[in-house]
Amino acid sequence: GTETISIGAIPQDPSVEFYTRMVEGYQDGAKEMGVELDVQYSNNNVEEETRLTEAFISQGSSGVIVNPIDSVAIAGPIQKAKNAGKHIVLTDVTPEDDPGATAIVTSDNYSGGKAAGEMMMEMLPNGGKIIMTKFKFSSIAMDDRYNGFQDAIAGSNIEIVDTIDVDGTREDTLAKITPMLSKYPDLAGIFCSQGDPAIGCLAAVDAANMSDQVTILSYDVESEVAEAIKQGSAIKGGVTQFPYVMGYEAVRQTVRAIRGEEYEKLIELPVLPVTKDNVQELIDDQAEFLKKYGGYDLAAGK
Amino acid sequence: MNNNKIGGTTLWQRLRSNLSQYAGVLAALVVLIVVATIFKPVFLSGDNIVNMIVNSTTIGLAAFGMTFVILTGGIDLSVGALAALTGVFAADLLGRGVPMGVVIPLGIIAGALVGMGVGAIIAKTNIPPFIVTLGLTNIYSGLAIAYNDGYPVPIALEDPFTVLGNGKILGIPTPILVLIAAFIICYIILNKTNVGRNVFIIGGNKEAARLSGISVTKTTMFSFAIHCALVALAGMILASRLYSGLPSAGKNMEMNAITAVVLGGTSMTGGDGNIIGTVIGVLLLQVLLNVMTIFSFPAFLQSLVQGVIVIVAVLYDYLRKKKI
Amino acid sequence: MNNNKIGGTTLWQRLRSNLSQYAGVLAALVVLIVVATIFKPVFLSGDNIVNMIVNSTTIGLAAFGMTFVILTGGIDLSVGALAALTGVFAADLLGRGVPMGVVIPLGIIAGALVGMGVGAIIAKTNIPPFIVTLGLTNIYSGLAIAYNDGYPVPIALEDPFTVLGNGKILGIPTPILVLIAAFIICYIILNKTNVGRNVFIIGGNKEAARLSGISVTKTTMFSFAIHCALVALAGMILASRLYSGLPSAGKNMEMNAITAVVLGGTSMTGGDGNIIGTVIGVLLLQVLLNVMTIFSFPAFLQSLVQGVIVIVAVLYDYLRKKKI
Amino acid sequence: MEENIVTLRGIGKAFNGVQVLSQVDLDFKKGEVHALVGENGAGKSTLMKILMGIYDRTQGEIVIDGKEMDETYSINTARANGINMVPQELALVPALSVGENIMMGRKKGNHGFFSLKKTQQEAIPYLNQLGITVSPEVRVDSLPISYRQMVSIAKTCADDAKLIIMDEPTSSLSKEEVDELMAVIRRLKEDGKTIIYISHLLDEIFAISDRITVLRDGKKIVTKRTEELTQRELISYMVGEDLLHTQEALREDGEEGEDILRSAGETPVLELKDIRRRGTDKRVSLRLYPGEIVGVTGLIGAGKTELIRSIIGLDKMDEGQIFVKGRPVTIRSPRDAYALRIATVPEDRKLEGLALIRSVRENISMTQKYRKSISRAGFIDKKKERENALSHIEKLNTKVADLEQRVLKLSGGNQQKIVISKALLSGPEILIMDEPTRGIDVGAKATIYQLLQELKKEGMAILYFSSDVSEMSFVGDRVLVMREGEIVRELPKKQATVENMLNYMAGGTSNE
Ligand SMILES: Nc1ncnc2c1ncn2[C@@H]1O[C@H](COP(=O)(O)OP(=O)(O)OP(=O)(O)O)[C@@H](O)[C@H]1O
Ligand SMILES: Nc1ncnc2c1ncn2[C@@H]1O[C@H](COP(=O)(O)OP(=O)(O)OP(=O)(O)O)[C@@H](O)[C@H]1O
Ligand SMILES: [Mg+2]
Ligand SMILES: [Mg+2]
Repeated sequence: GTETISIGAIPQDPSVEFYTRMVEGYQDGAKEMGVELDVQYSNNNVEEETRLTEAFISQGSSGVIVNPIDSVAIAGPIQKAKNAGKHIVLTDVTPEDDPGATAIVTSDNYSGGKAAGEMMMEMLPNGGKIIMTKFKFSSIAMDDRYNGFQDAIAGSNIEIVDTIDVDGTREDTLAKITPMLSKYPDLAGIFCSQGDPAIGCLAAVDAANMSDQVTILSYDVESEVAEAIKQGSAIKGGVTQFPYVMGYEAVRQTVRAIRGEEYEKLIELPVLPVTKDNVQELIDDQAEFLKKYGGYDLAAGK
Repeated sequence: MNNNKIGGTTLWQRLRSNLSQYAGVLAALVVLIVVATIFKPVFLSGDNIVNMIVNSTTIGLAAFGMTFVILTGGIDLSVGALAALTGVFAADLLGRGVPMGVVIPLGIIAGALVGMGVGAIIAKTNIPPFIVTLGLTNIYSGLAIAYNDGYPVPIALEDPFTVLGNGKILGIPTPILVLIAAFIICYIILNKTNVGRNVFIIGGNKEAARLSGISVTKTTMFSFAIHCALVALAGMILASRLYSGLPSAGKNMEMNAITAVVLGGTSMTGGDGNIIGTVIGVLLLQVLLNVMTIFSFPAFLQSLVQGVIVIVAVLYDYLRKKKI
Repeated sequence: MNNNKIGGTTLWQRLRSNLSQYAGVLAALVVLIVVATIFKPVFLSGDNIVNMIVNSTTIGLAAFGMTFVILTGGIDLSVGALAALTGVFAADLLGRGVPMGVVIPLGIIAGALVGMGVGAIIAKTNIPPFIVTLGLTNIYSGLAIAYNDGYPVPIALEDPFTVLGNGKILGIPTPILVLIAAFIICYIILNKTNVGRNVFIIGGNKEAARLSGISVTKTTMFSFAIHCALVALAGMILASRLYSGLPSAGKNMEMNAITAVVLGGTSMTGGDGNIIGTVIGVLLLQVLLNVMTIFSFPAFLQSLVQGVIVIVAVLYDYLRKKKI
Repeated sequence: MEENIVTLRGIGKAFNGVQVLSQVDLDFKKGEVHALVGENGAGKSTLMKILMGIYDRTQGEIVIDGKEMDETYSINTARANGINMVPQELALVPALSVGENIMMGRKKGNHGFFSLKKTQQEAIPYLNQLGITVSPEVRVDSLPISYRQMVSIAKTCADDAKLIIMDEPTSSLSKEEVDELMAVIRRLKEDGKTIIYISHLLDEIFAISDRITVLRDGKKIVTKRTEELTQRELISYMVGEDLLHTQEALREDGEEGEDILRSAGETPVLELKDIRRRGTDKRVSLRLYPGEIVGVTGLIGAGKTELIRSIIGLDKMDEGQIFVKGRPVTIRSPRDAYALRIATVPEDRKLEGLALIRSVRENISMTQKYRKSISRAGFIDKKKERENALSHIEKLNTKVADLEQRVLKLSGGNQQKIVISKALLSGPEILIMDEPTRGIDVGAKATIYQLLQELKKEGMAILYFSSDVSEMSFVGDRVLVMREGEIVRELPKKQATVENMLNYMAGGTSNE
């Protein structure tokens, strides 16, 4: 028979659900494709990303999947893989100027942001003041989200009165949104550019008894955000990426590339709006949800 | 007689000497408040003030505990990781149906036990506490991640446990009540009890303490036990406020707690300071954070200001000690 | 005769005592290597070995610098943030067209100057170094984020600067050459120059140093200057390897550097240790990381193991000192 | 030829407002051995640290080789002018080799480079000069204490000093080593070097010195050529007329009571039976009865402090038994000792007695035993605490501004009174005092002597450790002399004369 193929995957952070979901996708994908998979988290440490890439390569992996911490610094691992003649596939983050990854499986961040903006307009038909949280480290992917959102609400009477830098955690967001609620007593909404901060916003809004007044929209709908949407909290909705599908597809394209089969160089998964009406479907099955609302059939094997 | 010069001081004298002790921080606090209020009157709104206090709960509890630890001459850099671990632990128990009436005391007791262990290691071996606790950070984090394979452990929005962080009792937010209760307990322990006195003495001079029949090991264990119990409580409040036990929670908590303690005039070398100072330090820090946010300081500037504050606080402590 | 003097030593005796000094770590290293090779022969492949050494460059440089700092009795918790800041700074200069021949020395000099400042503060004020450098972490990070509004600063793939981290000279990866050069320089400074001996002397007995006319302030400044210069170099190598200056780079670098130094037998209280030990410590740490990766340890276990290693290393240091 | 290498004029020094040296005029001649003597705390070390540039003087002038030194005078100026010191505390770097330690302070003409081998080689002559057989390659921390002291001296010799200050250089040397050192000093003297020699051992002083200066309470009393002085005169200069009178008065008091002879049946309140500290082969036995003061004396390093440490459980005992009121007891820590009503006034009040940054009140009530006695359910009765503190402050005539003042700011004598109050408040039946009058003024000393008599009348048993023989001659009801870790002689009060004690302390065997 054929030699077993082994690949390595380097997701970012074991304590963030987005990545653990992605890892499930990697694992299921590897099972389907019949390859060996080794997963090592980079723990948000760019140096680790490079070290692990090299380690996988020297241990005989035929391909490496990385979820880049940074769209520029990923150049390092890509070069390493290229020099060793190995395939490298990226998930979620598109590199700044593509130095030659085998394939990229990502989300369309701009239209995701746009979808969130449109949802905000729908939820606040009369407009109003809103604030937006930003990740304190800047990147193209993040900018796409902000721009998509801003472009969508441009011309409406929704006004972004403040943008808040957060470190991506719930706590930091909670601490920073709380004074904002005093500063803008007539605040109508918050757009959170990440999932964890949305929970932080929810906590702040709840504590200030403003959940009837403030509409929170989240970019990313992980299980806790989904639960909050379902229960009718101040998080009224959001847009979701599909980390599970992303992971699955990444493995599939990697293996195809290794086997010399045809593969997709760029997969841009849609980012889809989620509201109370359809959130249960998302909770039940990401892939089904994607198929139903995004017309993307994972099982069909793109 | 009270007038007797050597005997007790009058209340007024004591108040004055107390105020002068905090002159620097209090002045900074007043200036901050005045400036903030002039430019953004919203700063002084009732809402904002209540919010500030609620937000200072977790840092406040950790800072109270840290006061004990620093008074003994120690330090703890693992606060955030322990808080996260406790949060995950509590959330998990709640998920298994254990009622909050059991979970909260259990969390606190677990914290105290961990603290006793840490205190014992530090007192027995003379390893620098900052390195022991730096190592512990990794261990706690590892355990917190392992607990639920890295997933946050959700707490149902309707679980009564969420009252701990988000609810009100008699119109007062629960965290504020917890903070006040913790303050009173810490104040009484440090100022009225025998064991509290030992904390100051071993921080002042371990050798003299030992020769006076005070057990340095037991007192260090006690301090760390109180500290870790408070950190555990802070971790649970955090979990309650965030509706989940998060392995990555508690970022920067130790840094903030240490800053508050040092701002409050407790000496890094131990033996000198008190919990009232820490309260002032926590308030100053919180007001500062609040003001920076209200004025929309960018992230980098907030980070910078915090770093400068820490260094200024220890420099101030150093200059003050030099004067003594 | 040498024989009847107390402690007269022959070369053989000296070698033996040197080896026995590292017996613990060397044994650990050998066991790790043997076990890894038996279960995963790939461990001993040329590629893997070269990778391991290349990967230890940044930690290694930081650990060499940290050896100076710890020998004086200090510590530096701001290593990662300073490395990140230097990386951003270097990438920015390169982007402005400054050639690498200027950028690299400039970065090193800037690091040295920063180090002199830090050393001066620490020596003059007696503020615990760990708290000064904890504060500096925030300041460096703030500056690194501010530099380019939080964006990473890209370095062109074809920029010759990328050779620093990724290239080869005469078939040997550049970082390995840099590491070896740095080791030789540090070894010479510490063992063959007066100022290097002063580092041991002030770490061993500040009073004696003063009595012998050795300036504690200058020596501390020198140690921190060397240290920060090496950290700056590490930051630039990191930037070169990542093709960008990243404000968030350098995570855990201080922790790893300290662990390596302590594993290498340098005493946390200063005055005792050496750079050869640090090399062994760096290797052990790197082999450990590599082995954990090869054996696919889950994330939580890796964090746990690192924490335990730190504590075991300092405990070992403590027990060793107790025996002396 | 009798030129002055150093002249000190009107030197004064105050620490935190406490004057510890005033108006000291002194000159040192080329090639002389100049002994500096005085009781503990007389200011010898402080004066020498001023000369060495370690402390800034508060008043006065330093003239070296006819050149007046300005305000910037520092260690480096001193060293550049050929002045060097073997400090009282060992100033060596433990992790470095002997050779490096010796050559540490040398001016280096090697363009900043350093060779370990060469350095160690260069140190050999200085080791040979002292006649010690230590390899220059071994680490200092692998040497016994006495060798470290020799290395410390060799280090100074290596530093090209014209004037060498030796502050109690023999305190941890054996008899033979002392003889060797004396030979070295003579050789240095022949080389034209000036030695300032500080020692409490009068025999040594008379054997080696050319001139002797006596300091008392920070003032210079006299400088005389050695041959113009007798031991008796020297002691009277050192101790002072006032104190001699007090002593005589006290001695007369004591003599009224005669030497108390204990009946065989009476139980000692404390008895040590053949106790042997871990790591030694010396055994110690003693008995202490209620209402008596037993003095224990011996040279510095005779093992007095170590004996106390074994009694209160700080050092482990390998053999022997302690009895309190006839019952065998095990004391593992000071806490156990307090429980048995044994209180200690430790030797070094700053390091072992006080938490300097805490208040007078807190220091007075430091012992756990006392605080437990005024606590209910763990809560301290603050009112009682304050009252008791006040009454003890009055009782010992302690001068403090108020109870909340930090003890840091108090003078040594007042600090010592606080340490004593602290011990007394624990309610002891046995009080162990280690050098309680070291470094305190005459007035405070008198208060302490008086207090001792009162305590004795109240029935307390006191073990009084001191290396100050002049006070020992009247404080103790009987005196035990220690040498090299053993009690070598018990002297009844009448025989406890200064000469007698000095004789046994230094190793003499016969009486008179
Ligand atoms: N750094 C200091 N701060 C405050 N007081 C000091 C300091 N050093 C010494 N003293 C005080 O100065 C006085 C003289 O001390 P010094 O050490 O000079 O005495 P000495 O004659 O050397 O005594 P000994 O024989 O015990 O060595 C003592 O009362 C001592 O307590
Ligand atoms: N730090 C030390 N390490 C090793 N040996 C020591 C140390 N300090 C003292 N010694 C030795 O221990 C022995 C007894 O010392 P101890 O302190 O009991 O003497 P002492 O009679 O109380 O003298 P002193 O008057 O100095 O207090 C001496 O031989 C001394 O050299
Ligand atoms: Mg002295
Ligand atoms: Mg003694």
